[in-house]
Amino acid sequence: MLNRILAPLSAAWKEATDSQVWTSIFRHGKPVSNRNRALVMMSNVFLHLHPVKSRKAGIKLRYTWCMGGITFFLFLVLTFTGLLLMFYYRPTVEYAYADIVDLQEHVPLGIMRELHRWGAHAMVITVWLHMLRVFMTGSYKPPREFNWGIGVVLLVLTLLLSFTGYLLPWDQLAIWAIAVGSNMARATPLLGTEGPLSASLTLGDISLINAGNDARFALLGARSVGQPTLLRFYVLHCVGLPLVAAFLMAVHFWRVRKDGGISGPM
Amino acid sequence: MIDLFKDLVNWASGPTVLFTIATLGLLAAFRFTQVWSKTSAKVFFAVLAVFYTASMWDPDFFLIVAKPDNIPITGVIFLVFFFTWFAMHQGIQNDRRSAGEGEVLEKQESEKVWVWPDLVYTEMLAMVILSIVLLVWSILLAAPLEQPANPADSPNPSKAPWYFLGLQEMLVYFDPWLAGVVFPTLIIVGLMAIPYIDTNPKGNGYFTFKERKAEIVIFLFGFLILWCLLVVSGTFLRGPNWNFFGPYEYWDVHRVEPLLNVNVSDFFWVKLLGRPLPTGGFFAALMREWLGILMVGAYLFVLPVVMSWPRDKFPTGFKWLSCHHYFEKMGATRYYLGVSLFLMMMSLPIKMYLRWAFNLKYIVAFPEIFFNI
Amino acid sequence: MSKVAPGHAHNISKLNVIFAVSSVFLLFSTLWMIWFDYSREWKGFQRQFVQMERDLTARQIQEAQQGINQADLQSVQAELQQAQTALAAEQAALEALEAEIADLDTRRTLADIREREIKAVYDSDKFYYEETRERGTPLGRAVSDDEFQALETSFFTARDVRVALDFELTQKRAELREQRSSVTELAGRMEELTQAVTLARNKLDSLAPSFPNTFRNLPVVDFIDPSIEVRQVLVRNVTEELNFAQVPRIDRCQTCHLAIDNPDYADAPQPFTTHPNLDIFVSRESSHPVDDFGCTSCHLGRGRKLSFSGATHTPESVEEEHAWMEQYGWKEDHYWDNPMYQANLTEAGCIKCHRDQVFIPGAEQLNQSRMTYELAGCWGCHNTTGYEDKRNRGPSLKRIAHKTDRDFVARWVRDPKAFRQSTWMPTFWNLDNNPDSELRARNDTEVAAIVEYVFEHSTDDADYAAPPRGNAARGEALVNDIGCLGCHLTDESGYDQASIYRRRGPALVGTGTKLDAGFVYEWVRNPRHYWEDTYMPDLRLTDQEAADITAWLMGLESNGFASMAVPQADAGELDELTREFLRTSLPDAMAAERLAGMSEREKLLFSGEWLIRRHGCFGCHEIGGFEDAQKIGVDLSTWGSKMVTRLDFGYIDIPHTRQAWLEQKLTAPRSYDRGKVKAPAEKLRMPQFGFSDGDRQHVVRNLLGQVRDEFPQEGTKTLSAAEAVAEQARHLIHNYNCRGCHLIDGVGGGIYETIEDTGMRPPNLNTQGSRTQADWLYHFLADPTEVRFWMNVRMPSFNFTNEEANTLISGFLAMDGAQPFDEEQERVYDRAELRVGAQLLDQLQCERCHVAAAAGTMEASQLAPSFRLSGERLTHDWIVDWMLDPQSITPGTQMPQFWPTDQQGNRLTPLPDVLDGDPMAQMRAVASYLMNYDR
Amino acid sequence: MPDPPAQPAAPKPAPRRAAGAAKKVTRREFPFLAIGWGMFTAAMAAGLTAAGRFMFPNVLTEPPSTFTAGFPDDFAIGVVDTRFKERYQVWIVRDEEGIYALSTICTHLGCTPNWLEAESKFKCPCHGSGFYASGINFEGPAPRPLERVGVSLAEDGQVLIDKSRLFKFEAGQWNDPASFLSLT
Repeated sequence: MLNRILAPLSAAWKEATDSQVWTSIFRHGKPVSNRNRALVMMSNVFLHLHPVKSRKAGIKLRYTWCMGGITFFLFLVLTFTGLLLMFYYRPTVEYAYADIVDLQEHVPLGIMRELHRWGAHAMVITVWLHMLRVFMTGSYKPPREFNWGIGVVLLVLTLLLSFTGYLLPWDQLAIWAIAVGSNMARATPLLGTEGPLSASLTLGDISLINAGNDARFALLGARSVGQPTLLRFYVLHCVGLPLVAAFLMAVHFWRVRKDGGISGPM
Repeated sequence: MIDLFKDLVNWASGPTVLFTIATLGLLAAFRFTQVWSKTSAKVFFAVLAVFYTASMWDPDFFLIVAKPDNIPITGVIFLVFFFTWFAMHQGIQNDRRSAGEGEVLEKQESEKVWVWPDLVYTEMLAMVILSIVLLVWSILLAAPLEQPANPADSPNPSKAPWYFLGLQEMLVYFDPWLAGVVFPTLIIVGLMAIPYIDTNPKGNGYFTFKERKAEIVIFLFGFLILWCLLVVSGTFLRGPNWNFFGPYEYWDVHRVEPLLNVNVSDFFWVKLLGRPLPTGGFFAALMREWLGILMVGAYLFVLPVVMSWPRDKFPTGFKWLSCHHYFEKMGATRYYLGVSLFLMMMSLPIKMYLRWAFNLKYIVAFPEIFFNI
Repeated sequence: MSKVAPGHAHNISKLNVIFAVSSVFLLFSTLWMIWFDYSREWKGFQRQFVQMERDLTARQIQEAQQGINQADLQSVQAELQQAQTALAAEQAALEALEAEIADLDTRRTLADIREREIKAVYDSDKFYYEETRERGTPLGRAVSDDEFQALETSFFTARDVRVALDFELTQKRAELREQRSSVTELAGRMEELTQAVTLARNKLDSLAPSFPNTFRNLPVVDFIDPSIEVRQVLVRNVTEELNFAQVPRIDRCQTCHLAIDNPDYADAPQPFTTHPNLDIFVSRESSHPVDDFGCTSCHLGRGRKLSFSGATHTPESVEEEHAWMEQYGWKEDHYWDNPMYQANLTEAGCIKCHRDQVFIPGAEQLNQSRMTYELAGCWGCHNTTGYEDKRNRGPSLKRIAHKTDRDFVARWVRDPKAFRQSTWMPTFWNLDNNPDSELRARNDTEVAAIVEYVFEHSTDDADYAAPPRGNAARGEALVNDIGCLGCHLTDESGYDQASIYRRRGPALVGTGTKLDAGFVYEWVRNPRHYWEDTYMPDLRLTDQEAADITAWLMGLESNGFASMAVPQADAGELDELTREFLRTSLPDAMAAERLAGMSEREKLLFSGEWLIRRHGCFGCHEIGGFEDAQKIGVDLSTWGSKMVTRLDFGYIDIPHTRQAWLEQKLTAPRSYDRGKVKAPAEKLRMPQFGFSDGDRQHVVRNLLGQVRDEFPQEGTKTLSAAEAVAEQARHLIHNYNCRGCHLIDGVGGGIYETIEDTGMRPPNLNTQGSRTQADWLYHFLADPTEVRFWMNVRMPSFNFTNEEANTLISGFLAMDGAQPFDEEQERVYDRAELRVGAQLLDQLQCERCHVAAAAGTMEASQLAPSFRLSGERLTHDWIVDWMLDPQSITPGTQMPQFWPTDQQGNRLTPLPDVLDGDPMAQMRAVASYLMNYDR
Repeated sequence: MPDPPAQPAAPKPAPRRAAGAAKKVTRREFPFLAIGWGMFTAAMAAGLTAAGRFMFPNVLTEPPSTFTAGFPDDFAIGVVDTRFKERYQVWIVRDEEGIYALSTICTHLGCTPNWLEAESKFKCPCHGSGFYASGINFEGPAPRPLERVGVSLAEDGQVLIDKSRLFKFEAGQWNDPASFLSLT
């Protein structure tokens, strides 16, 4: 009786998958044969991130813990939820806090904010664990030194992304976390007003490094955390850093493949 | 009985005690590798879980740990412990295998297999599970939102985001320019430099411990103790006025700690010679800080050279200081770079112990030009 | 040429050339971009200003150098020398003292460190001690009682040691300071003498063209600490209206107007000229500090723009416009609705905050503008805020039949200016859209209809009796002397140059041809009998005087006007008119039928009523049957904010700005109908006022100021209690035209231009509130008595109501901040003081001028009111103030200052022996004596 | 036919320079290439500098940094005036010699200390730094005394505070006349 139902369905499916539309999209048949398995990997722009065949140990979870994959997945989730939040959040001193409250209270699926925030914390953790795995399996050794360097830069970018995002709700937690963080920039040697040796940089009676142009000013865009800072962090968080991170991730994935795929004993 | 246990835990989580126990514990674990077995892991996690859930009944503990932004740190504790154990466990098993006559696990399974569907499938499952975790976490726990920002009213304590609390904890011991700018840059540069300093070809692509003991010990000490432990203690154990509070203590704003930190120059001039600090121009300042400058200079510039001497040059008690074989293996530039980075890293625990032992504030103090170490 | 290597598509060497050339242009355009962003118009002005500052400071140094009197400097230097040598003598003692201080200092620092250490532990243990005592549970550390006690004592002893050392140290230091005090004090004085020079010299150095000063303003590096930078004011409470969004105002005008608040640049060329009267505007202590008001709140324009034409400056004249075009590349900014007021119209900006003030002290131009707008009667047809509850502008027509005859009214209404050039009455006919060349007959018919209606609805009680015979010559003399010229002109040449207050009443020209003799006689004796709420006062004329004046007035004929043709109604036009008005409510057939049934007179009355409703005559005149008619004009309360796109420029070629449209409208109101085909009902109805240039500018200034902006409460002027009382009094002063004769708040005195002899002019009412006693003033206003007997001008009786009089008196008191009514009665005088007063009076020979009756050859300006009146008229304090400084109260008075002040400001006395030479006591004695003169 | 699956190239320690002799740069082409690349890098450098300059705003819409705080005799000797702390973040203190004004920004990490009248000291809630009324730090992690702000006499005799000028004790700037108003 079952196949009386299934038969027309599978016929319809066969009909559909032979149509010109389908075949123009998918260059491969059902990936049951080895040839199709190879084709499916190579013809799909996303899947061709992975090689067609790879060392068995390298695929096992117990080796890679899938930390890199999870971090990348979280990055995609954050980009998606972040984009949605941008439809409701206005980065101005008057509206920022109110918009966050609105997201909590009445914006449909306002939970996007929670997803974004916890996703961000999760991504920071998984990035550290990814570093731990790469170090413990010695995968930074040649020929993968450069890729390890790219990885460290990506780690810093993740922390910066999280740091700039932290200010956007514009509540006490946010402004004082950033105030403490940015006050450290004031102490940069040579470039911060309260850094060592910066007082010696003078020209005539003009002190070259002052509160109006030092490293902290470049970070905040003003002398104290205020509207310019909120805007500057908003632009960095939503556009500046994600683009750079995405760009470096592309390089990172590319170098994983070019330096010999997942590391394994020689 | 419970109070006794609580007092014990409060005492044990003091910055000095916690740091020492953790460091010694880690070094012991490296020494007696059987600690990394499955059973001991199970026991350790059971104890940790019981301690954690039991402590939830203490209102003060719950108040701090259950703060929405502190949940990820509980996650950090469990995840970091688990994955460190997991890596070390596999490493030691591989060591046992290669010690015998077999090969490391990764060598045995080095044949090529189809990626589709295996890897892609596991990745999709990972994504699904992660989505579940995220969704449940978001449903159960609302994102924090305190009062609107008020630049005039600073909360007590005001903390940086949790992943920077390691740096903020360092601020207690070092001046902002060191703790906030120089050390973070060194961490980043140091991390990137690891592949170029570590010339040991072995251990590439498989878990091991025996073949890369020095690198793992240094890295894990830096990562677990100097980063994760400081993050955890900065989040849970640092309260108002950045005073230390045990996990079961109420964050009382009025608590006063005797802060009588003294500089090396104070020690030498005031305590030793009973004379006030020399004041006046540049040379007076140099005269004031001569001892501190000497100590720092020796530590940073003289010590690396001394460490490169062969073992026989050292008196019996200090044999461990010699890193001559590294000097040979790595070549001069790599050696000096590596050792000075290592010394910079070790300056943090050293400064911590100096602070706890002698209430030392600055070794070298030139407040006029904001240059204090 | 194109040698393409095999296996290549292009000739690489050619590409290299292209690459080289394009890279050069790339670099050039990038640098050009940086330069383009850097070179801004306002930077030129700032560099110019730095140069001017240098010259000014150099000049100030010169002046400061001359300013130092060398003698003082020498003496101080000498003293300093001596003090230094004296000090050098006990050098040894000083050194010992200094050594002792150094030792004390060390011991003190050590004690301080010791105290700090114990205090830290003490504070901490105090916390734990409290915890253990209160909560019993030892948190961290248990601290027992005696342990804490011991700690406390050790802490307090350590503190004692440090405090003792502290005390001793401050003693010693004070002693040292004492030793050196003479030297430091002299050095301070010398420094003070030369301070002006040193300050100016430092300023000059900071402006000197050194490398750091040029480096800091170079492109790219001018973020470090530039001296050439944008200067702006962030104004919170005077917001900017961005169409339903109130935005805090940011004005960057000071970026070019750098010396706007610096008095040294009063005569510098624009844009560096100082702002006029800094006591009212811009400076920190003025009532409009720039930090709280900015610039565009009064001047309008675009505060945020930094270019000359971007800020929408408005040229005052065509020549200035051309000058600006060529100098600054000025062009009218089409995309900004509120361009800056013209410089001379800026006071229009005051209205939006001072909305409910009829007289704004300090805004002379605006006060005149608001008065011109009122006298012209614009508010009769156009509703305007601030002009709501006004009495009708024109005389009432309800009893016109007795005042004048039909022919005169017809000719007058047809062309008022022909009869009296300075009249405010506008012309309705022979304008752009109803020129006599085409519509003479229709215009005459309309006039005839209106006159018919008005006379029909005028009351018809008995005519006036003929007046007694009067002597015209004496009449003319009377008019010129007793004060009629305060409100009326007699010769109309250059009438708009005369004081605005003298154009309040109609010019006394051609009254013979206009008025009925009997009416004039009755009107001059008691104007209210004809029109009860007229402001024309009663000059208490005797019958003979009234007759003389009537005779003179009736003698004034204007024959040219009398000989003009009287407009007659034309039957055909009248039918046309009546049918037109009938058709507004009836279909053609019925209208024609109704028309046929109407008599000639009915047609005149019917169309007359419609014409009055169309032309809006009831806006200014009270006409029977139109008591509750609505004003025909559009509301002008917010005309200043009207969108330029809403103005119909028609076929007139003028710049599309609000001001230009208004000036054209006032010059030729109906010119916007030119070239348009309109039915009579649709034609523009605004009459031709024939404004002179000055009057037109006044109306423009007032209308441009009527804007819609609302500011938050703290941005607008809120009257204090005293100011509110003064404001009510000012309303009365304005309505009754007191400024026609008197000077109030330093403004007015219209009649002064007709009286050369200053002594004969009505008094200046400055400090009137504190000058006279309230009771005396009340009775004087009700029934004026003679104070200055030698004057011809008479104080008229205005028949103030009780409430009006009190408002006036409390208003004058509020203006001077004086206390009302009370303190005169209970002042007690002792006889000795009065005797001294009398003696002083004789010695100073006061009564040579203060005489009771005219004495021989004295000039009018030398005469002064007799002392008999001062007892119940003046107040004691005012007499003292008057004697202190007469010129400050009445500038130009002949009253000498008996007690002058010397350069340092202390008071001298001509009679040192009296009351042991104390000038104030002497003045008080004189004042007391005067207060009891007649007792 | 898609080319065969890419074999992971055996990882060679250092990639050798590509085979085949590179075309030697002829004497004729060198100037163009030199100019080309020279100008191009200069243009890129100028562009980046301009972008860097972009990040430093010329105008900051901050409230005015100077304000008048009443007449000298409104301040009693020996009293720390906290009326201006909320709005201007400044304490004004008068002692025997004259008036000086302290910025309320804690020198440790920028928090805002409070004036404790009872203990006559400034106490920072963030990390417990303590300062005397003179601004000198005596307890807690604060490395330096509180900074003084510019104080002078305005033309109208009022005390004029200029917050844009800061004076540090440890740099000896407290004897700069602009850092205090002497009223001896």
